[in-house]
Amino acid sequence: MAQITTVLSKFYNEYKTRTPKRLKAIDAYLFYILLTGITQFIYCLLVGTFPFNSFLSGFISSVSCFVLAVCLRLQVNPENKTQFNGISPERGFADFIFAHIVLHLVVMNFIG
Amino acid sequence: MLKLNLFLLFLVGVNAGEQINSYLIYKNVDRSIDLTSQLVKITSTITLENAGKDPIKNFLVVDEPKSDGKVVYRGVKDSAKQDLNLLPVQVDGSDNKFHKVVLRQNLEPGRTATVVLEEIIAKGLAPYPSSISQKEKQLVRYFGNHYIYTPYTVAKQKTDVVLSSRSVENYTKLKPVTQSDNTITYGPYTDIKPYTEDQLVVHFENNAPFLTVTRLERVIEISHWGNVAIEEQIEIKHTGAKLKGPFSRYDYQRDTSSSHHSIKSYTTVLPATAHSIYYRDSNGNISTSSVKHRKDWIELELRPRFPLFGGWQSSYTLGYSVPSYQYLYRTPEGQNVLSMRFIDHVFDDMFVEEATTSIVLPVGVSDVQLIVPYQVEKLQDDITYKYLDNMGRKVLRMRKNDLVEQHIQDLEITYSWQPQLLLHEPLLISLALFILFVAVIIWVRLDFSLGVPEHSKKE
Amino acid sequence: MVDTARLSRYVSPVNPAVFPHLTLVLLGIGVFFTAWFFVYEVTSTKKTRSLKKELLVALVASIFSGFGVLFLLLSVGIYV
Amino acid sequence: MVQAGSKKSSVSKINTKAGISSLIIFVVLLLAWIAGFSSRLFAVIRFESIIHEFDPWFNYRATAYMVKHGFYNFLNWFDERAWYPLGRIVGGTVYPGLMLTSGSIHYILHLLHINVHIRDVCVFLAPVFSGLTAISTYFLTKELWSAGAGLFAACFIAIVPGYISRSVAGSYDNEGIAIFALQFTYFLWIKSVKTGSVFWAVAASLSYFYMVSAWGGYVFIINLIPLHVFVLLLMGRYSNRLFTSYTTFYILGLIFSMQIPFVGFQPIRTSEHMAAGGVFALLFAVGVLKYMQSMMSKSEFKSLVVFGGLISAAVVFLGVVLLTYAGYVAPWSGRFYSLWDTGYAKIHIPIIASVSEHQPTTWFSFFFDLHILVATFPAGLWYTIKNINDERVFVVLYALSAVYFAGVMVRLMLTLTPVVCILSGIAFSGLLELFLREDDSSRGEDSEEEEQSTPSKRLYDKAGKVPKMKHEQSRDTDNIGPNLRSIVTVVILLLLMLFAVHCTWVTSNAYSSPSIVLASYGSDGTRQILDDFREAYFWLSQNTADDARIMSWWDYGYQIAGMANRTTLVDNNTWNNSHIALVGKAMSSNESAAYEIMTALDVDYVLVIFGGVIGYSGDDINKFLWMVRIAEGEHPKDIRESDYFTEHGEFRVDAEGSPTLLNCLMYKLSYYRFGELKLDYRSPAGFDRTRNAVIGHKDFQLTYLEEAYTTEHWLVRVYRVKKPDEFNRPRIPIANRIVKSSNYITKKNIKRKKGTIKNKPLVVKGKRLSSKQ
Repeated sequence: MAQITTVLSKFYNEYKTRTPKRLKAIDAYLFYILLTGITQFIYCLLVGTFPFNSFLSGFISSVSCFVLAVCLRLQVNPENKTQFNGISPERGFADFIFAHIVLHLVVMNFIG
Repeated sequence: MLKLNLFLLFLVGVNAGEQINSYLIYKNVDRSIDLTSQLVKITSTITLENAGKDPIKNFLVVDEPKSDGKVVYRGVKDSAKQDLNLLPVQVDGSDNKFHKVVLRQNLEPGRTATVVLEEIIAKGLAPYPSSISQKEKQLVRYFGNHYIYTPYTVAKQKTDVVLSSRSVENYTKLKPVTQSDNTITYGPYTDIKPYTEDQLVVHFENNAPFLTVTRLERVIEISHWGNVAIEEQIEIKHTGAKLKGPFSRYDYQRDTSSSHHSIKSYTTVLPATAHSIYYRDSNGNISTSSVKHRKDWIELELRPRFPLFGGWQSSYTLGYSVPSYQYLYRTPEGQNVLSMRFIDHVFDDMFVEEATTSIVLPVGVSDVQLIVPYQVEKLQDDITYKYLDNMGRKVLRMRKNDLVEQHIQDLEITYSWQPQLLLHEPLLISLALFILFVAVIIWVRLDFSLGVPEHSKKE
Repeated sequence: MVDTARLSRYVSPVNPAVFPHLTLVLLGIGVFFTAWFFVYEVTSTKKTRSLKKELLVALVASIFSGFGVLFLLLSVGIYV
Repeated sequence: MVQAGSKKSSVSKINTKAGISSLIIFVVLLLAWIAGFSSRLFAVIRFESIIHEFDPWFNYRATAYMVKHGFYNFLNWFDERAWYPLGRIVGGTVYPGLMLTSGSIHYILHLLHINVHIRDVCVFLAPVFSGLTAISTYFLTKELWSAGAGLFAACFIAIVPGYISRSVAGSYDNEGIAIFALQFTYFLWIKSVKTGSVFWAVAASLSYFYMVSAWGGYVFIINLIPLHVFVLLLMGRYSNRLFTSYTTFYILGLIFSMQIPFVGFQPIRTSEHMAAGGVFALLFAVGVLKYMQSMMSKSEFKSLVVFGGLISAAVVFLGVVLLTYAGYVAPWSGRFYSLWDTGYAKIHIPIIASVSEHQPTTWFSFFFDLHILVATFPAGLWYTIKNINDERVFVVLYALSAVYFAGVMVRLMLTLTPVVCILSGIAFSGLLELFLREDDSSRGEDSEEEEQSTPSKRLYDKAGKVPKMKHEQSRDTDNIGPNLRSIVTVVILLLLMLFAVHCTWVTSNAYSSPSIVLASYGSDGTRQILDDFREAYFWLSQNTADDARIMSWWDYGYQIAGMANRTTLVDNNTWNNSHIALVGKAMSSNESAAYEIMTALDVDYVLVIFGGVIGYSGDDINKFLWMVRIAEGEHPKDIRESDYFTEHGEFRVDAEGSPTLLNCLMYKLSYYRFGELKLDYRSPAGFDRTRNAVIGHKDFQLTYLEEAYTTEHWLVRVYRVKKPDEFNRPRIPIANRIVKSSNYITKKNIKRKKGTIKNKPLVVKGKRLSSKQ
């Protein structure tokens, strides 16, 4: 157990030093989304899932925001540049916006 | 006094009232009642005689007040086979419906003239019994009048009733009467008072097709590329004795006799130049039809999907095209004239309960004038869009009830139209294509400025 | 009623018998120019492209194809 | 066109080459489209523009309804004319993609004032989409291998019978557009895996959405793509690209798919969709681990993995158990089970097994539908395995799973066909590349490939004309001799030609019959059209009351609704097994028992298909055992399959047939008065041409029904169910008494024999008819 705490603390330090600022902003956003998702889940556990589609759309929208943000983070990360051949950060961001537009149109429809 | 009378008569005539001229008598009437088809066709050859002292200009024909069926057509011809005009008029002191026939030449005192009155009555034959089984014969009853119903005195009258078969159940026997073959002859009767009625009943076998067109919608579409397209939507119904009990295909296949009350097929006559004929219904083509080219017309043998028994109905669409030169004319003033039948032949001895005819004019017509051969109900004009229309085409619509073969007459439409408008459609297509090309040009140009981030990456 | 005997009959400005041939010829030319247009669009670069030529080819292509399509419709029996 | 291209050659050679090659690609794809389109038109040319078969009739009817009443009314459409007395909520029980597609095409055309009837839009939808399928197959193959292979694949898919079978003009069914959606989704998926772009993943999920809206086969996608991801993970081919594309695709696809009312919450509730979710979670876990790995040293990482792995495994396990226990996750559906166990349906769900397209595929039909592609696609598979990369893993998995499913069910041959075309395209392209490489060394390889594929493409457009290949000019620089080279090329060309001929032959002979219009050929080659189905349906539509209820076996439900516009009891939707079983029971019971069922269900008319006069084998007597089986499944007390066999276990309709069979309603309705009919001089009266037997029970009368209509060739027979006051006295009781050995009818006849002369039904029928008009 102790090993794990040391590992985690080391990880935290690494993160602090090595991650660019831009990515940190995304991480903050990710954290926020995660919290929203968890809140929704807890709410549904406590209150019930009655308008199931509303709950689903809310929950899935936060999950997909999370996913998309992670994708954006991966694409923006300069370390992954070799993997994402032909996708500049700007392109990544444009894709991100596009995906969000599509997503929220559908969520709007689904939330009823 | 007489002059005054005449003057009064004139006045009354103007005020839509007529008087019956008692000096006019029917010297001789030869009536022939044709009951061979589903329609009752009464042809009366009337010899008029002027027993008075003044020339007679016209005479009156009257509707029989209590007769079965409906007079759907009435025409009068004189001895030279010229049509005489019929005008509905009213007679003071009588509820009957009168029609005034104006003679071509005045009938001088003491002279005689011969006219032929033709009346066609629909639904005048009632199936009796009203429903029969598949194997039985169809019997019908005709209720008529032994005498001609007229406001004038008839000196002598003879009536021939022509039946479709020899088997007659019974008929009224007002002497003198003889039956030979399929004809029953009544009369001669003499000196019959005006408005005499005496019921004539004939109950006989009639296996003629009792087929009624309950609805006919005819659309005529003009294209100045040289074509007139005609489409008719037809609903037909067997209005004879209803089928009682089961229909047996086995019995139907074994019964090969031609005179059966069911209707297997009928013949429609189309113009000789008709082409691209189609015959279909809501479920697609009806594959059972054959086209025969005659010299002056095309005979189309139409078989409904199923044989029609009493009370059964069917519907179909028949369409064809004819080249424009047969029906479309140009006046020297540059106007176009379409001369086309209001309705066309559906089958022999047809009876159409309701017909609507629409004429789709080309794009951009003006000064439309319509001349109809008989009274029709004019419906609201419409606008329709056919292929490649952006402006819409004017549609003239009209309706008439109760039509028979005698109503197959031309109507005429005169309109002005600019020949340049022919180029309208191709230019429309060209424009659309050109817009497409321009869009491509713009797209190709835009492509470089669109995705700066992605492109800078790609290079 | 107009006396039809004194009127001239209306015939199509183009004989219906030649519709199919016209279709073939016009559409053939139209397709040729269309192909030319697209090949030009694909092959030319930003520098070598001239708007005038593009528009001209497009115009010719669209006019020929437009009339070709019209006669195609006419020859298959859709009288517009 | 080539002139136009070469004109610019002085300006820039590369551009010219690109121009020519893109022109060639364009022309080939266009030709593939045209060839595919026109080879699907056999039915229209031979017959007419008409909707085929059974299911398309429903789709057509629904589309027509949508066009008439608008999309929202369509979604809320409660069809009271189906499944009487239950009705059917159509909007919630269909995949609306097909109707939407043709409805919007119709809408656009009408906006442009091109007044096409919706029927024609529906008829030509599948052929048009086959062109789109060819194009998306081209793109997919291009991503997987090369443009040349793509052209081959596009040409193959355009004319391969396995796909044509579901997409001839008039076959207006979900599969027609779904295969396009399938191929297009796969193309976008491959594209997104290759680039890792969110944009392509979103596009893939949109295309997946279209697929979900179009066909139930979307389950194939949502299992195959996770499988691909999973296998890539197992192969250690995880990449961030994979992560972005799959996670985006999955989460968007999930929420999209739930927009379809018919699918609803199934994607999170049924087991079929669970694999995708699992892979999603797994990918996340792997992603997190990889991320951490990048941050830490190996030993630290290991301990974390062990710890995290244990915890997550426990959580997942508990979660699944809990969910299943609580009933959130539904077990697999019956149809799905039958995919794994071919015997399952036969035992448990006769209604699924009764459909011929759910039968296991025979080897013959593999060959019949795919011809030489069957032989060449393993070669393509081998090529891809040899040069494996991320996206080729996908096509390998696609091929393997599709082969399995196609083996299980004839219907799923359809999903196999595209991948076979792709792999065969790869195989042919590989072969030709090998044997034609050196013929023109001045050219680049890419354009050369396309050059080669073009003539061969032309070849199967016009099978008779074999263009001379350039192989004769090839120089002897390779290790393959010129003779061998030319021989191989000629053989390949011959094979392709054979394939084209076979495709055309199969299409024209096997797949181009509308099945509601039959054609028979006389000895002198004249064609006679048997239009009995439409005759009967049109009779029903014209001469029965508007609300008349018609009982028939479910095969004809959609056709009756579509063509006759009358209420049916059961139809091809087959969602309610017990209702179908009730109809089956009525058909297999004797007349009086059937009458009770029919009055309970308010049946006015009964429609049976009888092929005995013309020798039509798909009639109701041949399907009868399925009715018995389905009825037995629900009513084992009343109906027993063994009763309908002879002592020797045979199903016969002649004099030796079992008495239960010879007295059941279906038998009577099929053979009513058939015993009197002599078809020709050689055979005795009552000779059934379909079963080649003289029927066993000839002179019988119907007590509770009367013949209302029989079509010209006796193919469709419609009977009217009498009202209770009409059948008191059978018309000819003597005949009944003589023939029937079973006791109950005879008793009834004796009891009610008095006063049989007058015909009471007269009055009632007259009333009915007159009130209708």
